[in-house]
Amino acid sequence: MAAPLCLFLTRPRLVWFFSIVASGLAFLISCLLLQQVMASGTISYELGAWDAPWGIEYRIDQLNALLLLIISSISTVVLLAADTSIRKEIPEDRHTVFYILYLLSLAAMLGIVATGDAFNIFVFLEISSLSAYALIALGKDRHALWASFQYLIMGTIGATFILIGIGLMYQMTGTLNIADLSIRLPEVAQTRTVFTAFAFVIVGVCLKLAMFPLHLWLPNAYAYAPSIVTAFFAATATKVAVYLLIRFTFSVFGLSFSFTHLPLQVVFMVLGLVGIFAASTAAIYQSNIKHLFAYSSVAQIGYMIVGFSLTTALGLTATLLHLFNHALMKGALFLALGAVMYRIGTTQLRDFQGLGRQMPVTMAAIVIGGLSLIGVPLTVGFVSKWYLVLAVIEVGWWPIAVLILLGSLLAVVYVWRIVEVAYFKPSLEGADSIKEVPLAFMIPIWTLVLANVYFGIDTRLSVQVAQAASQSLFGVSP
Amino acid sequence: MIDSLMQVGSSLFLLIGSFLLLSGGVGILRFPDFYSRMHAVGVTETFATSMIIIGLIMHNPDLLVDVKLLLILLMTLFISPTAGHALANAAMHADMARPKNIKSDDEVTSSNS
Amino acid sequence: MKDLLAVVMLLGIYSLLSASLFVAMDAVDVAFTEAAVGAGISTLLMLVAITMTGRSEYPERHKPLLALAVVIVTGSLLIYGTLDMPYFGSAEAPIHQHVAPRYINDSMQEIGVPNIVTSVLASYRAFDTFGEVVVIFTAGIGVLALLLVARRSEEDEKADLFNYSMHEQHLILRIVTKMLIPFILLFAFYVQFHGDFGPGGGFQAGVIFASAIFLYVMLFGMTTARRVINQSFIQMIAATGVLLYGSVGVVSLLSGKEFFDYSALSSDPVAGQHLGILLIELGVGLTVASIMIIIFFNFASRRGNQ
Amino acid sequence: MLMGLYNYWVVIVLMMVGFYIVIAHGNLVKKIVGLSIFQTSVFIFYISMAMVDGGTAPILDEGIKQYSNPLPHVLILTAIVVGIATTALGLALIVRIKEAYGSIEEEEIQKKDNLDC
Amino acid sequence: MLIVATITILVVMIMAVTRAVLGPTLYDRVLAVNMFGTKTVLMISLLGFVMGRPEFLDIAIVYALINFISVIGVLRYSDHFILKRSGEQKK
Repeated sequence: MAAPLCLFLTRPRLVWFFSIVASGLAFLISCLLLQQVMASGTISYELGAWDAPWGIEYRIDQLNALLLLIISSISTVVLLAADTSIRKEIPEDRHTVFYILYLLSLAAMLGIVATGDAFNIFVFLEISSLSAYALIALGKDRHALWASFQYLIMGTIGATFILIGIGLMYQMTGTLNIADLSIRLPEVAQTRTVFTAFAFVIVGVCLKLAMFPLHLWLPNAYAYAPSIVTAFFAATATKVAVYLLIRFTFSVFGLSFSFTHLPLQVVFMVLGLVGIFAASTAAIYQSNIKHLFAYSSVAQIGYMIVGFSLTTALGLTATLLHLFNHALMKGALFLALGAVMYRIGTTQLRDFQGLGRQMPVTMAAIVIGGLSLIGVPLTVGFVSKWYLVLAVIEVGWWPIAVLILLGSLLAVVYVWRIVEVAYFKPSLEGADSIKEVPLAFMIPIWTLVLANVYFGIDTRLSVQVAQAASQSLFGVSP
Repeated sequence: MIDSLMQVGSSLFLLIGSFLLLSGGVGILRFPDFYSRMHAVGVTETFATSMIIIGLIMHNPDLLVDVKLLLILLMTLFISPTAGHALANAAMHADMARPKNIKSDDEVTSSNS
Repeated sequence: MKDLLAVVMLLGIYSLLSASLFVAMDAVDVAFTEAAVGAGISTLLMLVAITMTGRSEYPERHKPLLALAVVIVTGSLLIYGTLDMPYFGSAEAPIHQHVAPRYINDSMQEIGVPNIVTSVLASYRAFDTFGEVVVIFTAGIGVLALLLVARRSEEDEKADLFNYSMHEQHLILRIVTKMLIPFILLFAFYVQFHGDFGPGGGFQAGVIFASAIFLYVMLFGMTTARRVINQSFIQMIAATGVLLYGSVGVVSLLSGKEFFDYSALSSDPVAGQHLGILLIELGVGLTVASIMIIIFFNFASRRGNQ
Repeated sequence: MLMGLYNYWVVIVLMMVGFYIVIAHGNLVKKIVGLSIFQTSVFIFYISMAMVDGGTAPILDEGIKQYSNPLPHVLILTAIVVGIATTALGLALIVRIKEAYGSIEEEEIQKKDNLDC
Repeated sequence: MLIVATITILVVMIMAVTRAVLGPTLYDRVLAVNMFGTKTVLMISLLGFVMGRPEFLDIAIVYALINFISVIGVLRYSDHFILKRSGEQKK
C-alpha cells in the first residue's frame, strides 16, 4: 500500500499536486483501514504470497491503524501549505527534490508502522532517516547542515543499535517476523542474550525517540529545518519512534519480560519526569520560538514515556491519546510558525513584538495550540493529560500526578512568554507592512487548530480507538 | 601418471610463488626508501601471481574455472604494471614539485595546516 | 594518525579484510558486495570528500574518558549477552532450525534458482530488497539536494585544461584503462545475469558498472564524461529502475495476486518466479548503477567548481 | 566455552573501536570512518551467526548436504546498501559544512555556531 | 600445498599492513594497499580451492578491478593536493 506511493518522476509544480494526491490517498486508505480493523480485528497481508515467517507481511492492528491515520492525515494537511512556504525558503531548483524526499519519508514512516517484520522495520527506518537528514539540511542557513550532521551521527548509531538488537533476537529465535518472535521469545526469555537484545533495541529506539538524556540532536534539527519539514517531523517522526517502543516492549518481548525482569518501569518513569522538567525549563530560556517548541516536544515525549511506564491499560491509553493529540498540536503550532516565518522571515522571540495585531489569525492559532500544550480544558491537551493523571492515580502514585501538573505549569510559563511579546509589546518599526498569510497557509493551520478543539470536546473517537489499541496490546501479551 | 605429474607441478609452482611473495613482503618491510620498496614489490608481484595462478590451473581440471583463472592472470598482468607505473610516476612528479626528498605525511599535514 | 588520507586507505584495507572474512565464512554474495562497495565506492567517495575538506586533522579528542566509559559499558553488555549464545558454527543453533531450512530445502522447487541468497533476496523477502532500492534512491536524491550546482562553462574549460595536462602525464594509464573499461562493463553484465547461479546480482552488477564509469571520469575528466552521460538522463534511469521494481509488484497486484507474487507473471509459477527475479534484478541494477554515478558526479563536479 | 564464542568477542572489540571513534573524535570525516567500521563489524557479526561448521556457501549444488544459513546474508546485503547510502549522505553533508563553516572539526564548528546565535 | 601458500599470503598481508600503517610517505601507503589488494585476490582464489568450491572466482576478479580503481583514485585525488601545494608555493 505504502510502497507504490513513492513511485513518481520529476516535474516541478506538478510534483506538488501529485504529492498531495498520493498523501491524500494514503489518508483515505488509512481511514478505511482503521474502520476495518476496528470492526474485524487484525489484518495481515503477505507480500509475495509467502507465508509469514518466510516472507514479509504487513500486519495491521488497532495501534498501527491509529498511527497510519495520524501520519497520513498530518502529512496531507501539511502538504497543502507546502507549496507557498517552500517557495520562500528553498531555492527554486531544489523543489522537486524536496517533494521526492518528503514523499519518500512519508512512505517510509507508513512502512515502519505497517510492516510486521523486524528487519523490514530497520530498512524503512533508514529510508525515513536518510530522507530526514536531507530534508533538514535543506534549511536556509548553515546551522541546518550542522544540525543535520549531528542527527545523522546519532540516528545512525541508533539504527545500528537496533540492528544489533534484531540480530541477537534472530540469533536466539531464528525468525524475524514480529508475531512469530513474540511466540518464540518466551522460550528463551531467561537467557542473557535476549536481555542484551532488549537493551540494545530500547536504547536504539530511544535515540530515535529523543527521550530525555538522548535528546540532544532534536532541538537544533527542528529549529533549523524548513518550516514545513519541522511541522511534518514534529508531528510524526517521534510518534513513529514511540510506536516502535510500544511495539517492541509489548508485542515482541511481552509485558512480563519487559517489566518484571528489569527495573525498566522505574527507569522510564524517572527519565520521563526528568525529561519533562529539564526540557520545559530549557524551553523557557529559549529566544528562538522554534527552539522553544522543540524543547517542549522533548517534554511532551516525557509525558508519553510516563504513561507508557505505568504499564497499565489506562496508562497506555493515555500515551496513545497523547500521541494523537500531540501530533495535532505540534502540527498546528509549527505550521503557524511557518506562516510567521513566511511573513517576517524569522522566528526569534523579539521579532514577535506586536505580532498579535498584525497577524491576528495566525497568532490566535498559536495561542490555541499553546493552550492545548498546557492542557486547558476544551482542548486536546486536556484530554490526554486528564487520562494520564487518571492512570497515575489508578496505580496510586499521587506524587507523580502532582509532578505532572507542575510540568504543565512550566508550559504555562513558556507559552505566556510568547503571548506577552506578541500582544502586549508595541510593534516594531516598519511592521505595518506585515500582512496576514495567504489562504493556502490559513486553511491547513485552522484545520489542525479546529481538530485540536474538536477532539478536545468530542473525545469519543480518539479515546475509543486508543482504548481498543491498548487493550489489544494487553490482550496479545497477558 | 599425468595427474600426479600435474599435482607435483602445481605444488612446485605454488611453492615458487609463495617464496616470491615472501621475498616481496620482506622487501616492502625492510628496504630503506620508497623507490627500492617499489622495486621489490613490482618485480615479485607479477611473477608470483603468475606462478600461483598457473599452479592453481594445473591443480584444477574444470574448464570454466580455468578460464576465469586465466582472466585473473591476464588482468593482473595488465593492472599491476600499470598501477606500479602510475604510482612511480606520481611519486616522481611529487618529488619534482618539491626539490627535497618526498616528505613524510606528518610533515605534509603540519605544513598544510 | 593525523593524516586522513592514510586513514581512508586503511579503511579500504579493513573492508577488503572483512570481505575476505566473509568468503571464509561462506558468505560469497556478501563478500562480493562488500568488496565492491566498501573497498571501492566508499573509499573513492571519501577520497573525493577529503580533497574538498583538507586532509589534516586535529589530534585532540574531546571527552575521551566519557566516550571510553560509554564504549566499555556497551561492549561489556554485548559480551555479557554473548554468554548464552549458541557456539560459533554449531548447527543446532535456533537460526538454523526455524526459518532457514525451508529456504534451503524448498527454494529449488518453488523458485528454481540455485543461488539461495538470490531467491530469498528477490522473492521471499522481495519487499526488503525493494526497501533497499528505495534507500539507495533516497541517498542519491539526498546527495543531489545537497550538492547540486549549476554548471559554469568557464570553470569547465579550466577543468578541461587541467585534465588535458593530466592526460599527457598518464598516457599509459589512459590506454590501459581504455582497454579495461569495455571488459569491466561486460563483466558487470555477466554478474547481472549470472546472479541466479553464482554469487552476484543486480546490486553488485550496478556497482561494478558504476565503477567503470568512475574510472573513466577519473582519467578523462568530468567534462568528457558529461558528454557521454547526461545527468538528467541518469536520473531518469534511476527512477525507471525503481519504477520497474515497483511495477513488477503492481502487475501481480493487478492480476489479483499479492504484491510481489511473481507467479502471476506467467502461467507456470516457477517460470513466473524466474521472470520476476530477472526483472527485479534488472531494476536493482539500473537504480544502483545510476544512483552511484549520480552521487559520484555530484561530488566530482562540486570539487571542480571549488 | 571460551573457544565457542571467541569470534563474537573479536567482533565486539571491533565494533567498540568503531563506536569509540564516532564518539571521541572531533573530525567529521573520522566520525564517518568510525561509523563505517562500526557497521562493517555488525555485518561480520551477522555473517558469523550464519556460519555452520562444515557448511558451504548457500548455492545449491549436487552432493552437498550442509549449507550455511542464507538469511543473514540477505539481510547484510541490504544493510551494506544502507551503510553506503548513509556514508554518501554524510560525506555530502561534510562537504557542505566545510563550505559553510570553513572547518570540519567539531569544536570549531560548535564555536562558530554559538557565535551566530 | 594450497594451505602453505595461503599461510604465506597471510604472512605477506600482515607485512603489507605493517607498511601501510608505518608509512611514512603517502606513496608507501598506496604501494602497500595495492600489494595488499593483489594478495587478497590470490587469497580468495586459493580459499576457493581450499574449501572445495572453486566456482566463486568472480569475487577475485572484482577484487582485482576494485583494487586497480582505488589505486587510481588515490593517485588521482592525491595529485590534487600536490598541484594545489605547488601552486601555493609559486605565489
